Amino acid sequence: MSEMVKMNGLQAINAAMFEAMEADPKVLVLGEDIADREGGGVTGTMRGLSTKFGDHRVCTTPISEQAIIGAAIGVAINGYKPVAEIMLMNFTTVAMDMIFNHAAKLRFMSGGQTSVPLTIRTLTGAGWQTAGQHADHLEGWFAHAAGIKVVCPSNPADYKGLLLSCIQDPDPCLFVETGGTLFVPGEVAVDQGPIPLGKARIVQEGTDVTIISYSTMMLRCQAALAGLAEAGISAELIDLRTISPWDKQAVLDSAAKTGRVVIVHEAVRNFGPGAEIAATINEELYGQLKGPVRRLGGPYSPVPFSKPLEDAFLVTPEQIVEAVKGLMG
Amino acid sequence: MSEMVKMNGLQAINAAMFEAMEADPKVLVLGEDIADREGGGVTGTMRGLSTKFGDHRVCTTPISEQAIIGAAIGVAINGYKPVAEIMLMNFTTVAMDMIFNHAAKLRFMSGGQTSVPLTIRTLTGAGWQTAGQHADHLEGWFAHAAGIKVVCPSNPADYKGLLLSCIQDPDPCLFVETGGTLFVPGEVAVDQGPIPLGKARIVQEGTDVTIISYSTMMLRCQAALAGLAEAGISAELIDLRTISPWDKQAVLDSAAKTGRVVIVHEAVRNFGPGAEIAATINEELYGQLKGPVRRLGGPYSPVPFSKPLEDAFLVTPEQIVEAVKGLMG
Amino acid sequence: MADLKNAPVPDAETLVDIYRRMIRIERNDDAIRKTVRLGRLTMPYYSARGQEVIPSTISALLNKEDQICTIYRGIHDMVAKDMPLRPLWAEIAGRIDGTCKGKGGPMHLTHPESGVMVTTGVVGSSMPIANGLAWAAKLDGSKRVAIAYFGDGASNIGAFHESLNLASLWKLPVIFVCQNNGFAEHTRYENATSVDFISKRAAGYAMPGFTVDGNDPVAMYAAAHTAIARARDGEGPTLLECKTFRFFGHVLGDDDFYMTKEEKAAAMADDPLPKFRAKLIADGHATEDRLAKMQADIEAEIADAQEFGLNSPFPSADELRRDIFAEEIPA
Amino acid sequence: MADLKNAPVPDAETLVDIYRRMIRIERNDDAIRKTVRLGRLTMPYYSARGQEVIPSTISALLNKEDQICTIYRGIHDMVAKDMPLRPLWAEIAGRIDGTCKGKGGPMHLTHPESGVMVTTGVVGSSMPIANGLAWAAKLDGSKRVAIAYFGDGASNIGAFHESLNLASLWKLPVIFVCQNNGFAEHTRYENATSVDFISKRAAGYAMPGFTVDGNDPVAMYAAAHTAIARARDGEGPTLLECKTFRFFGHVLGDDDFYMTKEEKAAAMADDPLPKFRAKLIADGHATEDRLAKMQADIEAEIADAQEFGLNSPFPSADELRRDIFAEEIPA
Ligand SMILES: Cc1ncc(C[n+]2csc(CCOP(=O)(O)OP(=O)(O)O)c2C)c(N)n1
Ligand SMILES: Cc1ncc(C[n+]2csc(CCOP(=O)(O)OP(=O)(O)O)c2C)c(N)n1
Ligand SMILES: [Mg+2]
Ligand SMILES: [Mg+2]
Repeated sequence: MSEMVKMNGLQAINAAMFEAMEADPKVLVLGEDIADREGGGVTGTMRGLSTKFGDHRVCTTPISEQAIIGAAIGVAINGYKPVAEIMLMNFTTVAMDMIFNHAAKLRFMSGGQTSVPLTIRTLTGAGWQTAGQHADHLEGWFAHAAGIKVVCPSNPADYKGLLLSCIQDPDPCLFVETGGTLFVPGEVAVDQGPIPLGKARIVQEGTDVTIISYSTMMLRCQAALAGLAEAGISAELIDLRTISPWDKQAVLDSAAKTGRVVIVHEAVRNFGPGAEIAATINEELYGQLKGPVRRLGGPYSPVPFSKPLEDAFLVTPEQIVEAVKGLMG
Repeated sequence: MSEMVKMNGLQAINAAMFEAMEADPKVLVLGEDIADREGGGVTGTMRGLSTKFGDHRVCTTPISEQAIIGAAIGVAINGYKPVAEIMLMNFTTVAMDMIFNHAAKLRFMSGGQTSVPLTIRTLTGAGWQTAGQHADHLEGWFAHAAGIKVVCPSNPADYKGLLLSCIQDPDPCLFVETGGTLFVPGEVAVDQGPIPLGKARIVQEGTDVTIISYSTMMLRCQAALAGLAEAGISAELIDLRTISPWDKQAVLDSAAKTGRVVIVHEAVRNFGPGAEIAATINEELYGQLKGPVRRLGGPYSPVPFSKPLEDAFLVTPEQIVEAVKGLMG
Repeated sequence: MADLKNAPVPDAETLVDIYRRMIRIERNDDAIRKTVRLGRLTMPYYSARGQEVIPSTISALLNKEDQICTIYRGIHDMVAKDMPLRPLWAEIAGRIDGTCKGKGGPMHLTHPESGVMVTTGVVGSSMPIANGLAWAAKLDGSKRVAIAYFGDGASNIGAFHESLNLASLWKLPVIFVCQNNGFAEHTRYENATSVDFISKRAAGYAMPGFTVDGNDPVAMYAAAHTAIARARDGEGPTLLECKTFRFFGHVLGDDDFYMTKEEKAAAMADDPLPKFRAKLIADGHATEDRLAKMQADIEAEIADAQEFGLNSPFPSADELRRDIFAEEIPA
Repeated sequence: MADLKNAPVPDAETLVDIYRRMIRIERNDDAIRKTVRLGRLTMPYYSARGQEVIPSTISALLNKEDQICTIYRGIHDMVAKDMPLRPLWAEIAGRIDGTCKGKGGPMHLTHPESGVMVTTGVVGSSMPIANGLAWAAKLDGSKRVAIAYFGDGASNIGAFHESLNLASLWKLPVIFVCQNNGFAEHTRYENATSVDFISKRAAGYAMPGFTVDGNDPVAMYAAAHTAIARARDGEGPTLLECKTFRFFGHVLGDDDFYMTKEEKAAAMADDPLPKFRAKLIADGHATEDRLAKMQADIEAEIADAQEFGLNSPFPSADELRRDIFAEEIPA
């Protein structure tokens, strides 16, 4: 095993960017406030890049999300590998035409003549009292859109490895960073390389129940593990890591083994990503389950400002334990 | 029973608009090409309104979807009831910030002080060889967004009744018109009034299987009924009509009765609206079903141009019959 | 097109009224910053300290029923518009007595009674909605006007363009007020904006556009008066670019590394508030006593509001099912 | 800033080359319209008949490696850019030998070899992407330029604004070519656009902007030459508003009720094609024979392309799993 270093998600992203830009002169960065003059991005993840690689490769933009993604698409078609930042996931809405109608579709609509090796980094997540327009989890929308991959890391090693893969990927990837996971330190191999997209990670093996999650909710699932162990429940915890395409095989194998499934995400539960996973498990493993697939997600509500409401908006480890216990019957 | 007249969806929408504007001077219309000078909308559904109610109530706009929805929101907050047209559903992407971050959330974010009684009419659907940017079914996105209702009529009576309800509704509604249903004539009561939102319609009662659909796919489900009857299968067909909030009770009652469910929509199957319905049925009726809930939807692909590909993109009545037969075992 | 040459000059009482609004903004901002720093308010805070003149002068020209649509950096706009401070404080503290029951918070403060119709956290999004407010004013046959407040950075986003075009075309009674503080988060004006004066963009919509010193109440009065009069007279919208500076960076805690010490110091030295106060007294428009009394009253109002807000109860979790739609979402 | 006073005048061979492109566009458009009317092509068709001069003149000034981003009404732009007609016809017929294997169709024709990089069906969306094409040219250290084609209606959407600002700021080698045909679908220019000349908007981005007669090859040449030279010299973008007219309405089958008979007749009478042909001959730049031969060759090319396209096989359903991503989606 290679040497490990401790870093948080911010540092892992920064490390991935340095490596990717060093390895491939075609890798570019653009977004609001991302040059060093502006601090290397609001969370500092791009810090040092413009100084090292120059203002022509690391470009601070106006607040013009359509122009950002448009420029990234055009440059990508010409063989560059832009990493574009949309500061927060809610602001993908102003660039949605560029992302959905263009980036995701140009390969198909051109019959494979053009491709858009674009990585869109964006940040989201409740818990910071930023209220209704700064914290939504919209990965389900993008997963419903053919032609764009959706990647949701939960820990520093994945932040690094998955970002490297997104950048190398020949197709558009949405890379979702979350306030709940970015600041949490973890062990990362010094030589951490790309982690394949579309592959889930079994965080803990178990035999009684499969818990499926990603992003910040992974941490809450992990926090629930002790309570489950205490109750004598052997839980298998899966970090999806990629939402689209998601790792059906890993999920079905685990669900077939345990017979019980709880899916947990921060996105609103209604018509959320968990529905696809639940529907697929039910369809593929009909008759083999020991109970209904349970989904925990955000209530049908915008993200509230008030702290107690925001707390109530988020699924808690206790609720996860409860849901699992409910299944054990 | 009241007198019936034959009309198609276009005429039904037009009739609803005339009635709504006559009944309530607060009802306004805005969108591209919608005044009579421009032909009353690309499909002519707004024809006659500007002549009758004046250019101050029926306003043709520039091609500025953000400005259209923004103006509609602002006027709605002040007590008007705008009916805004986004010509095609794919163009909702350029207005997505206004729709999702604002129209849908202002009531909540203002603690109920303001409301946005806005109806957004839009058109979509494959089958016209308009290719990748003019035919997507994105109702699943909006159903995942708290604060906006999503209405998907499939026949002239519903076009009229549901549009009347959307206009009267105190909250934003997305009213989805489809090329596959708009031109099909049907019987509409001369005094057809509002049809409640959130209520499904049982189109045909049956005991062996529940087929759930909406919009254009309803017609294909209806086309499948003969084949099913021939095969001796008693199918219950449900038209959801409203996707969000959807009629859980009607669906669960029917599914509990038949024990078998097939969900059919034109939207891409992956992470599509059918997933929520399937997941919910599985969760609520665990152990009571006679087979897995099946979902038929668009493949994970942009809408293709070429006719044979476009045909292959759409679920056929034959595939519906097949899916049901598969469930009958 | 309109010009500012013959614009009226504010009289003494108007000037004092502008000052009153400014000091109410500043005292309130100071109290919020202190409370945030003490950890008794847990919100992200975008102080507008330094930008007081703009909304204070505009609000002195507005009626209660005139409406504004503002942004995350907008509490000064609301206070200027005479929004009561008790529900404001309860809101930023996330309490049930807040204007929005604690659901919206500082970035979405709303108070229709004061004409504060929408507060948005999305850059540029105040403008399309303000058009709708103005459209309603026109349909109502009223003389009401709508104000869209936004920043210099927001002038580069698509919504700006669509909104100005539509407003001009429909001759809407709306004033687009760009509070140009020279920075968008950490990005300097010239690194994001291709034109030297945002007001030049107005010509692209056949709309009058003015660049004014947003820290000078007399210059602001001339421009705002002209724009508001135009709007009330049915002549349509105006773009006002008001040059100013923000003293506390983008968000509280931001360390200002992206500007030089000198420019910051120069801006702070040019603080419009003490300057205007001194001028009011020097010109004989108000006595030291009157202004001191005014300030004391305002401080008492703020102390009361703070007390009220921080002691109001939190909303219950049921509120997550309310105000999504008119009808409550079933549990 | 640039002006057109000293712009060069096209020589005889250039004029003939512009004409060749125009007649190739027109003959091809005619063939498409006939084939659609016969029901042998089933696509929605947005004819650009009448707008030939604009891309023909521009393309006469472009190199093969220069890139364009165009729109649903863009087949004239592609034909002008020397896109081969066989794969074009196969594409609009939805066949596997089409440039896009039949997947994109007329609104998304793409042919990188000819520099046709993106064709979009969303109004305004050519501009942001063209910026990226130009950015790549700059990063490559090449002298390549990018053209963004769009309509007058598109100048009112947000993407226009964001794109022009960014292009000016980054001094991108892009030319924004607005083909102002006076209508957006059925909406007249003045009912959607607040300013009399779209080119006036350029000033809002410190960018040169010109309004030219888009039906006059000499005027077009002066403007296009100036803009392209500026771009190649690293001086940044230009906005060209080219006034023209579309003879077959918005989409084939549209009945033109939204314009007066007189204006339509006047525009048709002013058809740039026969006018330019007559002038070439009158000025002694080309003989009647040469132009007739040219036209015959083009007609033969079109007949061959049509034959090829309509006889190419349809793609198989497997194509729905290809080109979503680089790797095929498993069945
Ligand atoms: C569409 C969008 N993009 C990005 C952001 C993040 N953001 C918040 S404030 C801000 C800077 C805005 O600057 P300006 O318009 O000048 O207003 P100021 O903050 O200076 O008052 C940015 C980029 C946002 N809120 N919305
Ligand atoms: C964002 C968006 N809104 C609406 C439409 C529908 N639409 C297609 S073409 C068109 C008119 C465009 O007019 P203009 O830009 O002048 O180009 P022209 O068709 O005249 O060449 C409209 C409204 C669209 N394609 N995209
Ligand atoms: Mg600013
Ligand atoms: Mg046009």
